Amino acid sequence: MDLQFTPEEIAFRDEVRDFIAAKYPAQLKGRRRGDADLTKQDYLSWHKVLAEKGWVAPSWPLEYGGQDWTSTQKYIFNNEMARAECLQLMPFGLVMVAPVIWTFGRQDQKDYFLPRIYNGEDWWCQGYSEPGAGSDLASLTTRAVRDGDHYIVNGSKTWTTMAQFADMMFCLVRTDPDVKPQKGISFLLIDMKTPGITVQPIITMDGGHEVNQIFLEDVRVPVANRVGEENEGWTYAKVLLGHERSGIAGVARSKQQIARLKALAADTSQNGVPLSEDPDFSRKIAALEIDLLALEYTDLRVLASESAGNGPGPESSILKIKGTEVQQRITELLVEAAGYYGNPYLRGMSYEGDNFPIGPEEAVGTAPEYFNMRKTSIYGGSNEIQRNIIAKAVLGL
Amino acid sequence: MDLQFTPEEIAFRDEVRDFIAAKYPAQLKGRRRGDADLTKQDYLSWHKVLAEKGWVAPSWPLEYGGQDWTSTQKYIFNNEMARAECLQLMPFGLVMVAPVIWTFGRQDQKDYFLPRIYNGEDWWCQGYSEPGAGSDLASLTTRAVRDGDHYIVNGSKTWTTMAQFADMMFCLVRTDPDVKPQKGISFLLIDMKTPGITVQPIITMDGGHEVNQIFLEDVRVPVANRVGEENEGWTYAKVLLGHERSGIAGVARSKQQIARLKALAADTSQNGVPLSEDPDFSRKIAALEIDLLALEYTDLRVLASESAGNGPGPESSILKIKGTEVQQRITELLVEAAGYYGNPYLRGMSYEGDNFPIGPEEAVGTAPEYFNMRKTSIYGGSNEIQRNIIAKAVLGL
Amino acid sequence: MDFSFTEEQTLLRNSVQRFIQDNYDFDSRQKIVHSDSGWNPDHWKAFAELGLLAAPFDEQYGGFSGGPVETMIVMEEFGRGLVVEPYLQTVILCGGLINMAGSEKQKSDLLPKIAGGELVLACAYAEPQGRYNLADLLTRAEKSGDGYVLNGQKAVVVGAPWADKLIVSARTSGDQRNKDGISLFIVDKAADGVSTRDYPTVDGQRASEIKFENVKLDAAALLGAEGAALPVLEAAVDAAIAGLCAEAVGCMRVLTDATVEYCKTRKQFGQPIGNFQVLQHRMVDMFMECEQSLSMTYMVNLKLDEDEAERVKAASSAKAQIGKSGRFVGQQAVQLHGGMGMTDELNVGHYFKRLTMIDSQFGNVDYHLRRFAAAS
Amino acid sequence: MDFSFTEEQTLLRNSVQRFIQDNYDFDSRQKIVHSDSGWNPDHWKAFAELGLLAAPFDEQYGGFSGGPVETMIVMEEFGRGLVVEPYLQTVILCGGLINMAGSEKQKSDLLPKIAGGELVLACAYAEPQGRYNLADLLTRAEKSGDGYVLNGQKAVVVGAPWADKLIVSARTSGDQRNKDGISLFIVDKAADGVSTRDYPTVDGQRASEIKFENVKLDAAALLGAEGAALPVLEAAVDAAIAGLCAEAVGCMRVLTDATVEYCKTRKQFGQPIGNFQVLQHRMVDMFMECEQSLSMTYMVNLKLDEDEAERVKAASSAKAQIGKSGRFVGQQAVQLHGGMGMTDELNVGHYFKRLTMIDSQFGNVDYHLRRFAAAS
Repeated sequence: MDLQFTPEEIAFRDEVRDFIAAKYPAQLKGRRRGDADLTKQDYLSWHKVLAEKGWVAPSWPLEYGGQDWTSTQKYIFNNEMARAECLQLMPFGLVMVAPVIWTFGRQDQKDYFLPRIYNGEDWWCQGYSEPGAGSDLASLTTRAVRDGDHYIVNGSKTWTTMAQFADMMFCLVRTDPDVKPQKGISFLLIDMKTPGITVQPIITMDGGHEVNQIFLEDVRVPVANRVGEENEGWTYAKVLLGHERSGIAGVARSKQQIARLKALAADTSQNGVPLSEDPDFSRKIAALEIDLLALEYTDLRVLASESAGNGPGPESSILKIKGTEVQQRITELLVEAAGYYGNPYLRGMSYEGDNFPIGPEEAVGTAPEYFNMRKTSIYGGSNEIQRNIIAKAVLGL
Repeated sequence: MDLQFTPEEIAFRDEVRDFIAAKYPAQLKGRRRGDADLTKQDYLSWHKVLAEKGWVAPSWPLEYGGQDWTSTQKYIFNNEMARAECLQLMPFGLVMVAPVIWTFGRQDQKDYFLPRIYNGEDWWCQGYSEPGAGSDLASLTTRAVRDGDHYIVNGSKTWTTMAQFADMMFCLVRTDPDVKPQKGISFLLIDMKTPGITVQPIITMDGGHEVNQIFLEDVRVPVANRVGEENEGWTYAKVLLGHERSGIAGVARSKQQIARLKALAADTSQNGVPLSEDPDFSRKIAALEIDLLALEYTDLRVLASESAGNGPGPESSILKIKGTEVQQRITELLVEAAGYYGNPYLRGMSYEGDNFPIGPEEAVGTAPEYFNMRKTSIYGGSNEIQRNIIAKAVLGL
Repeated sequence: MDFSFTEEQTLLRNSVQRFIQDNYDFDSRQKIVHSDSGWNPDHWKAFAELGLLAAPFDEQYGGFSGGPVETMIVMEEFGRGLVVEPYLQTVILCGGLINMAGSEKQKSDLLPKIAGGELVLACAYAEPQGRYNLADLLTRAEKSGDGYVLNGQKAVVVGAPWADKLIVSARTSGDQRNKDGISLFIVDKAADGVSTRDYPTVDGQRASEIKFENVKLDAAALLGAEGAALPVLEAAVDAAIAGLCAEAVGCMRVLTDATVEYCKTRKQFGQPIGNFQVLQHRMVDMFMECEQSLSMTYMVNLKLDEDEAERVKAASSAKAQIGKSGRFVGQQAVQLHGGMGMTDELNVGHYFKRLTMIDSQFGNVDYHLRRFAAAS
Repeated sequence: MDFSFTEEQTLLRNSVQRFIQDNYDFDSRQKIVHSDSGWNPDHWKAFAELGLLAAPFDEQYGGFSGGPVETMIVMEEFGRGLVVEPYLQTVILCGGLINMAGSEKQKSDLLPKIAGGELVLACAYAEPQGRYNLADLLTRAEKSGDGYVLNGQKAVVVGAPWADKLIVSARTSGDQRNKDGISLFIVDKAADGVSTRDYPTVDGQRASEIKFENVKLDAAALLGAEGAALPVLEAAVDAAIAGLCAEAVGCMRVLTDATVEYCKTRKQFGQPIGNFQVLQHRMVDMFMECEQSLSMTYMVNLKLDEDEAERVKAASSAKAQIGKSGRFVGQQAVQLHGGMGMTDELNVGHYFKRLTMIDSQFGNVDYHLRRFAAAS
């Protein structure tokens, strides 16, 4: 047992740090995933810098452009990215569909799609959830009927993040309705420019537009765009769901957010004293930091166990639960620190006049962020579902 | 809507206060229900003073010795009793079996038992729970087989509070094993001196002896001691379970306990400052006091609704849940306040020497009390069961 | 002790409920929120016609001589309807201040106008540096001839965009956080030197940042005794807290009922999700928070007239309770509604947002826990 | 970074596990607890034979040159067995103090005896007025000739009834809570002027209140530099905290496993209670608390050698974590065991009691949250 970095690891850390300092796009500084004014080009600018360096997908197999980093290196890399507040890339192509393609796809699919994903040529979105299905993914009803070399797809997908930018969608469709729900599902790669696809924004309560509902009306998808066998899509999707949990705890990002919280608390006066010195508030921050520390070491233990050859186990549900709880509590405290200045609302509604600013800059947008983060305990398998998984798979209940 | 006491109510309050000051037995001062050294005679001494005054069972029907007090008067009475830290009498006779007898008993049963209960001539215990049954009361297996004018009872009862003092037990027994669990149960009144009854102490983790297991071996109980119809006992027991919830929240007692907690915190020094001025500790006390205040007004609302003719509804499960949570948290904080001096253990183990005392007097026994109070969320229908009741009966889930 | 409502009070509740049912469904509410002005002055007139704006004032000022129980009823129903019009600010807070501190002339000038719906007021008590401390004031009113000159800045003045006049707290003497030396002034929003920046708030209301630059006030602008306004302001804010608690209870009850209904109908894994015990117990906890909050709301509204320590304990304990309960109920309502709970389209998120902002209004849970502890 | 154990460490764990399995089942443990002396000196000898008492010390002092990971392993298994013998006090805390502060002579005199099981020590650091502040001392050692005279009283000295010698913190200068002026002394328990009152503790251990009345100490009794003991004492207590965390993890894991097993077999309403989702999620939360506590236990044991601020943050965060987790796991284990969990007969309540007392040992959650915040 040992927590020390080797000299090589320290050199690696410095390399990552220097790279970010030299190459991180200037126009992205201070901006965060989900910010309303981030364009597709903003995301891609950073994507391309990373791709050029060979660091856009370090967890991929070497042959497709991955890195043979140790778990410690991955930890260092993620930490440095968060420390510098680098924009997080969207996971749909790099993290979600790519493993399915390299694991279950045909050679021509690998050859075509993986480099395009790596280089950011296609923006992907995920067509899993359907209106009314929620956590019960397997109950999906979007139908794909074979018509020669094509499937004709009809149905609807929802909660589709950043579909407004998407070139491609990976999509679960029902190809056989007469078997039990987990069977009869196929995994299709759909070009978003295909006629019959409509993307309709869903505005969330924070006023943001991150998610969409997608309507598919007689959409013709080449059979060649099916990954793997017909009716076996659920198997592939499950593998994907279990894949790449390493970022799920969000430890490095949460550390940055706590730094931001502390800065806001230090700048907020209460009876002439910084809020950071208020006994109640400082206690809450300390408790949160301790929870995050525990999460960090649990994350490291899971990472170590994975790199010792154990696949990602159901223990990673802990990372999802505790990670989102910490993230949510941070934004809760941001709102608390903002006080009255959590009230002004900045998104989607017009303002008159700009003769003076509304509250301290760090307080701006805290409430919408808090509202938005409520999603994290709902999506990706709600935290209730995660507890069911642990109960069954770990405790044998 | 009004919270003020009328002049009559204030006069009543003063009467209760004066009565306690004049008549509360001196040897009981500072002693609490469950204290290891309290004898049966100690309990009875206070019981008899109250009975003499006519106040031992104010909620009983007038004809059996009750008082036609308003809900406000009952509130005042309970408050004054708690304020003066009067010993709480055991509920088994006065609160639990008496209503069953006057509601479902024969005239001769009422004539014989009710005055004896009122005057403290019989000490009662409750034979409901059985080993292995827990919250699932209806699964009881103690058998009563008819033999002429008697039932022959065999089986075992457990968690029987203060059975070591008991003259009588009211007991649920199975008289018909061939019907579904809630059917086939009868309600018997059993003389504890009957041959075949053994009372075996159960020592709880706080070292105390409050509960017992009772073994019944060929115990002959006159059929005349059955209350109501054969096989209908569950109905009577259910009525009893729903009866007289007014004390269940324990508000008045909890107020006293908080006063005790504040005294301990004020007497405990931390860095030369009283613990009561520590920001963390004072915050916890304030939060607890507010929870208790909310409980008090919910209790009053339920009381008002009951005295407006609405029977005790499933809402009273709130009182059980919140009441026990507050009680448990108070003892948790008592242990916290005691610090190192929560460690010395005073019950059931011998001590050498008594050359100087172990810690401050108010800290003595705090840990055993905390341990003991864990029972309150388990017994009387666990807090999980109470939530099931609300879910079903109030929310219709 | 008595927790029952009079027949008049029940009628009042019914009439507010009917108004909301007929005029203030969620879609209508959203249209109001997204309109240019952000409120509906016709509704305000309707409130006047229903007598709501007159409820707490004495008959001699055009009122109905009601009290906190009447405004509590209105606020609870307004909470259910997510009403954005500034009842709390105009009637309870500013009306309360005028009623408590005003001269006979001020009362007979202003209260009938409030009751009649002709005068909308907002209270500019908070400042950017002051957080929840009502005495932390940099805004100053300097004596000048018979009157005063007002300079300073006020923060997040809820309802100000719709107000005709403002009640402004300012120092006439003393240092930044002194309890003495605070005075209240009634200021025309249109007066020279008053500049505002209006904006929508996250919960669908409107507020303003307000600057006062050499605003000239005559002596009659002073509300109450010079330099002695803090106790009056605290009492009025406590009354506003009592109303706000009722509003929060209204929000929480809607959310709890909606969540129970949703879980009964929403199916996953082949059954209504309300069958899952974990969700059942969560809803039971929501229900219990509603009940505890309602109890505390009754309590504070019935104790507003007690002595200061009792009133402070009542108000702060109730506010702490509804802050805590509101957070739990709001978060769980969103959680149990799943993705739908996150959308702008469904009302659930809007109640959640309102509850979140209610916690920060007039001081959050921490502030009131400390205030309660200090008064205990 | 590496979270794996060496083969030697795994062997060590196995041998402790085997000892407990063979000699320290719950009934045997209860017999020890209820015996007159409250411990089993034969077990202590066995610990020496197994090398447990020698684990952290250098070879030159008869040790095995292990470190915190080795004592962590021992303590976790001792936690699983609810071992009452004073390993934490003698080996980790007092052994650590001697190792850190002792002269060469003190080390070569005392450490081999500890390692060999011939010397049992207890650390008298707490005082009745001092609560968790290690510097809050009224006990004084006055210079007298070459030596000192010791006067004062120490509170709840765990393990003292079994100890041959005590390590006592006392003021050689400075006021009650000064950080400077604190010294450590090794005191024979049998010395003139030492009086003790021994008693069982609520968790089945033994402790003493100790009075020192004009106890004469020679110069050699001083451990470390005069007046400069606080940093040493803090470091040793942090190491003891690291061991205590491991013990708590052992307790929590037993309780969680036992609860899961119990709920799988215990039937109510016609099915195992482990089928109820609310209880399932409760057990998941218990499991997660165990995992988080284990993570923090690894962390603190691996960070004991870092600079003071890092060590303090590590120790205090870990202690706060296990205090919070221990309370939750203990309470829920009792709750889910129902009435049985309340009994003295079942082991569950005893683990719960031990976890409760672990929270108060070396400072509770509040104390360590504040200490962590101050060091951050």
